Amino acid sequence: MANKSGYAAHLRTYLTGYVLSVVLTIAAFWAVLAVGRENKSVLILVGLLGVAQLAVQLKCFLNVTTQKEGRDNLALVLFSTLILLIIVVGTAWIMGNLAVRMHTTM
Amino acid sequence: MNEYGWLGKLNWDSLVFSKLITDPSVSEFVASTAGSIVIIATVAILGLLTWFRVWGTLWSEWLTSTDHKRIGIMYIVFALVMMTRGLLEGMVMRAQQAAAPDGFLYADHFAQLFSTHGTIMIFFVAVPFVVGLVNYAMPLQIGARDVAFPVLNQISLAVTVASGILLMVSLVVGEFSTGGWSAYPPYTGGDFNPGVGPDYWIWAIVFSGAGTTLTGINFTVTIIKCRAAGMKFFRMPMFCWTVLCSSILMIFAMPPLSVAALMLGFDRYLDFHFFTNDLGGNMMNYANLFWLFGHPEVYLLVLPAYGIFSEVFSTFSAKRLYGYKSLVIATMSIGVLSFTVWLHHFFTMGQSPTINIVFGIATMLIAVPTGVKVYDWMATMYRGRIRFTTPMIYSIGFLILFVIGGLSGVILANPTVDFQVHNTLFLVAHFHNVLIPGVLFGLLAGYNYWFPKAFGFRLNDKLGRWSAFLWVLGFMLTFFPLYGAGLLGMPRRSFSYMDLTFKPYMLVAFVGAMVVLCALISLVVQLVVSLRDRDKNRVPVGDPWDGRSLEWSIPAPAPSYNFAELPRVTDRDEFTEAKEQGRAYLAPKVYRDIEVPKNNPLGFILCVLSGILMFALVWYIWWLALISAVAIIVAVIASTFRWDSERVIPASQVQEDTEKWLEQVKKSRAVGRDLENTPANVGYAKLEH
Amino acid sequence: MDWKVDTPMGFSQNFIQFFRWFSHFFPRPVLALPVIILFLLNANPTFASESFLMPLGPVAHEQKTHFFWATALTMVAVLPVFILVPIILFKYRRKKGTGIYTPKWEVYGPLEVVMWGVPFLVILVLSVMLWRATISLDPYEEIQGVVPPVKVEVVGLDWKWLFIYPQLEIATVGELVVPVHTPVSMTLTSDTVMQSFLIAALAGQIYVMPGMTTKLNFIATKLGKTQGENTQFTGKGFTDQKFDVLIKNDEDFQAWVAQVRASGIPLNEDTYNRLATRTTREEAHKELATAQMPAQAIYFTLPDASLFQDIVMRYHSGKPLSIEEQPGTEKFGRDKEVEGAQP
Amino acid sequence: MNGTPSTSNPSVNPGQVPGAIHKDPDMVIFGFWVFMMSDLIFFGVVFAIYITMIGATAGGPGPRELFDFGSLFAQTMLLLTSSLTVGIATVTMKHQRSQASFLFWVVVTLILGLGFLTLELYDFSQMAAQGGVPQRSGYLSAFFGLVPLHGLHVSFGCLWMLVLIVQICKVGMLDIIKLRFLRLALFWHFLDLIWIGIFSVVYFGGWVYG
Repeated sequence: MANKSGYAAHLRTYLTGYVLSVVLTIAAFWAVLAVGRENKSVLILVGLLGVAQLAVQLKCFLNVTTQKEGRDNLALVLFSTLILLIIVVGTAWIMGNLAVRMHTTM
Repeated sequence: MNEYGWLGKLNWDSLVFSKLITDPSVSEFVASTAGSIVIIATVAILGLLTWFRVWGTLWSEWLTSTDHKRIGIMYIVFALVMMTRGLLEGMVMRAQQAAAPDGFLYADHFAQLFSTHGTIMIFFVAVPFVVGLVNYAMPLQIGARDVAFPVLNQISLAVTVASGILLMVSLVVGEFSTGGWSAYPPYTGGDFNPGVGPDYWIWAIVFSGAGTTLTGINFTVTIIKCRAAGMKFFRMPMFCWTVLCSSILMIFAMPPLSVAALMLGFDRYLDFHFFTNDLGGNMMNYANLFWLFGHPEVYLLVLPAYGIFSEVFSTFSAKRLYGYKSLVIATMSIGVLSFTVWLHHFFTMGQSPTINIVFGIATMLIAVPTGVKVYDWMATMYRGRIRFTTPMIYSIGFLILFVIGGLSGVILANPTVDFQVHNTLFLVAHFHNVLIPGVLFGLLAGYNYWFPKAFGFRLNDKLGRWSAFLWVLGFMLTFFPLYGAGLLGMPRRSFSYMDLTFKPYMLVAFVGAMVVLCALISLVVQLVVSLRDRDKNRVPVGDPWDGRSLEWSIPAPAPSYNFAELPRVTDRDEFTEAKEQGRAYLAPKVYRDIEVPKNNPLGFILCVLSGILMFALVWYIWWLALISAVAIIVAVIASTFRWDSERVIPASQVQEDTEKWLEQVKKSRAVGRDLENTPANVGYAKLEH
Repeated sequence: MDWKVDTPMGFSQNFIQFFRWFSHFFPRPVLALPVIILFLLNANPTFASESFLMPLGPVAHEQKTHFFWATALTMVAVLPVFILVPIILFKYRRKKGTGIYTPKWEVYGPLEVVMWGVPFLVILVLSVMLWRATISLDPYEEIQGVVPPVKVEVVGLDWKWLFIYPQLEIATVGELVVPVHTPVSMTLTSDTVMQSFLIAALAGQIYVMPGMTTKLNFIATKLGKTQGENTQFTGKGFTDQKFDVLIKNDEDFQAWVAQVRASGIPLNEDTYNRLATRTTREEAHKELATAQMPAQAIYFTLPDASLFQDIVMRYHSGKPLSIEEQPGTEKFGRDKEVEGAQP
Repeated sequence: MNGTPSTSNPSVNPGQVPGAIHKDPDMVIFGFWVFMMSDLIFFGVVFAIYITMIGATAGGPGPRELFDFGSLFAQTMLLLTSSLTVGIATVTMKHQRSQASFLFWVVVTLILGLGFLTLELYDFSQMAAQGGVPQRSGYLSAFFGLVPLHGLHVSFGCLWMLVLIVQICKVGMLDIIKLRFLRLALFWHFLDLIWIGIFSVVYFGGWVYG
């Protein structure tokens, strides 16, 4: 435990996070530029890489953990994500549907 | 944007009075009267303050105070002032519709009335009243010394009040928006409404919205992190649960509103195309954003009122709250569900039936936990000993009337029916039915309930009950006819109508509005009479109602540090348990120094500066806007250079206060509930069971 | 409410006592108020026919039925409150109440089940109803009739509605005439701000927005006359934005079409621009109508069948529209007048 | 309040002080988290608007014409690296290394942040030169409603950092300043999280679908 809370260990956490983030970022850029805009499913890959990077940064930079002392933060982040998803997915669904239903005669 | 001079759009014609001179009509006369009232009242208040030489006290005790109790009281005073204006506007609108088709107002004037009425009642009456009561009562109920961030609390009040003042200014200079409280573009966009009206709306909403968000953060952190020792979540009074849920709604529901208002502002000021007709703008996005906020907002307001009702039913039935866990679950599920129903405000926009079905069913689902709450309150009274005090009359009125509002809500949740009654007076009747009995009655009940704690004396109960009856009656007379008129197809926001079928409904509604006016007057009379008789009705011991939660365990009015010794909680009805086990009114074992936050002028400074900023933005006075914006940043940065923000209340002072109070307790006679509203009640409750 | 209901609490013998106690809360004049209100509401017994409570077609009829069913079903959860609250208040009032007192009683399992269960069941049943009705009444769904539908293109203007019959090459303002037992298929848009189109006796409302089209389908099954309107506030002419809806049999409908063709003025660009300025129907009538047209309506012939498309596409040109080019703004009509284009 | 670092969690600094509730570090940090989540929703709503407006280019220039992925990559790296340096500064502070080394890492972060802003502004000016101004279309309005909003947050963070540097030079590492820095670090990391959303959704999403 002492090993995990030293200066070096903390630095290592940040460096690990950084290296992983850089790799994930480059992967995302590479994927888009290599595949191009013709194949829209590349966005799924970009999305997965983005989510992975979010997770890495939350863990390594923002120190969101499942440990007891960070439970409040974790609960907060999860709840916020839920609301965020409701809002963003709901909006995209509704407005997408409306766009289709309003321009069909054109 | 350089087409205006150094005073922007502002000139002599902006004054409401110059319109009366150029066009001496009844409508302009009414507008000028309103403007005059604002000016005269301002001058009168400033004059009185100077006359009684209370500026110093006002500054040091109130305007710079960081005490949550004082901030709460200031919020409530602000809300009551705004409520007076909002109600009077309601009366004028009722008079106009009762007089139709020969009304006395111009269409645009009527439109300003319904826009300000809605904006004020939601953002500057309901919200600050709720926030004020929460500010006062919640930290006391959880056994805390203050809210988590006292200066932030002050800032929230500051920007809310500044926005309210901006709305008052709009009565005198320029005109307000005519687009309703929801301000749908493109009608409120720059192309169709080039005046200053929508700008007034935008800035008032953005700033007060920011204040509300910060309040939500403050309350949430207070409840999660500042509870007294032993107060587990499931030992919190019901009111605190509802406040927690409501604060979470403030945090997550206000941003969509701010975004919507700001985007509308970008369209108007910088020629963006979020909601314009041309170049790919999409006004449907606005409706979507506005109601993403709008629906949670309703629960943001009504949940704390539910909390107050829970306290009131339990206290005045002298019984534990029935179904505590059910109520908690119901509250929390309402909180989450309220984020999943926003589309029901625009069922008729043309989306596919699947979407309407999903949101319709989600909407109806909210009726389940709400229904559970109603039954729980009934079960709380069941096998109790019910006292018909003022808060209780409000609560019973609420119980019956709110069920009707819920009924019309379930009806409106059906897209099929909504296609017919959307945008009609049926809808108006429904949301007033929810907001008046649901929110306002709760707030007035809370006002009567906690008043003795805040000021040390009881309000006159007889006048209070009269007031409550008048509210109930006035509400029913005003809004039940609107259900009928709505079903017959009368659109909302009609300043006139040719179909005389509606006339009798409007006449009854007008009578109702007059009763509501009487109710408002009776509130003032109650306050004045109670002030006059205050010496007879003092409750220094602090427990006038045989209360059940911690706020009743301290003197009235509460000391600035709230608790001489922070309590240790062992039960849900902590104070009742303490009284029964003889743990109440004990001296602390040891007195300690208490640190409280120092007074801080930041709130007041930000109030003034943000007021100026908003006014400058509304009138395109760019230099002034820039200066005040920079000044705001400088003021905030400067305040971070205050290293020493605490003030210590010495243990000796705490000891002296407490011993004096305990002495008083010993001298006082405990009274039974039959003498609750007599001078014999000094706030020392006799154990009756 | 009828207080003579015999409750399990042995309540009937206390009826008078209860009523006295209950009315004690209200001063005498208040008790007289219901009578006054009933009197007032009956003063004008002719109900307007523009409500879905007096439907002229199956869509509004189904909406009405649904309204009553939803109300009735919700009553299952609501009525207990109305009945039990006064009884509880009476029985457990502090001063003279006769009920027992259990200050610590706070939860009872079976009661919890009922409290959650009953509302849930009600909502469950209502949800099924809602589901079916919403799908069957989708305003976009064309109604299958014996004859093909009449197509009507609706344009919301400040402050009147323009009805274009593309198949018949006519257009009207202020009067919508539809043949009975024939489905009507509407496509709607707005050439100003957002509005909401409602013919209560025939179908529910639908929003109309510039640059976008919505749809509304209905069928009239009774001959008669009703009114339609805009329910979304749009400024000072808002309350005048109504129109008559006439439901005629085939013969009369054909006669009406002939009349419109005979007396209508051509709806060309110039006429349309004059119509689209901020005027009420009455003002527009004064400006455009001829003596052959009825007092409430303006009739047009339709030289260009793509008018509706043009109106929708106005907002999709990819070029910014100045205020002068957008109907419904203050400047749209005025500048034209200033230029002196009209004699 | 004692400034001893938490043992297991490098950015949260719990420690109770009776009496002075509003100085409880755990509470202050949690409060800031709540604020960030509110801000997250703010961003989320603007993201949602952007998504609905990807098609609304109204004949004006779109992502295909306007986006410069080279510059985007540079911005991303600058911001990501600044997230690392602000983290190193946090660790330096936690373990009570010298004030100079702490300040060094803060200044590096500030420079990286300013570099990011410079590149971003350059990008916007390039877009404007090709007619990509927010007044051109609903799509561009949405773009300029979102990306500069993030930029504004970064500017605010830079200002905050500047004020903190001044304060540290003036009064040294008071506990209250440490607490402020912890919040700034959280804020800075949070902005990097938002940036992940921006390059994935706004740039890549816009480019593929626009």
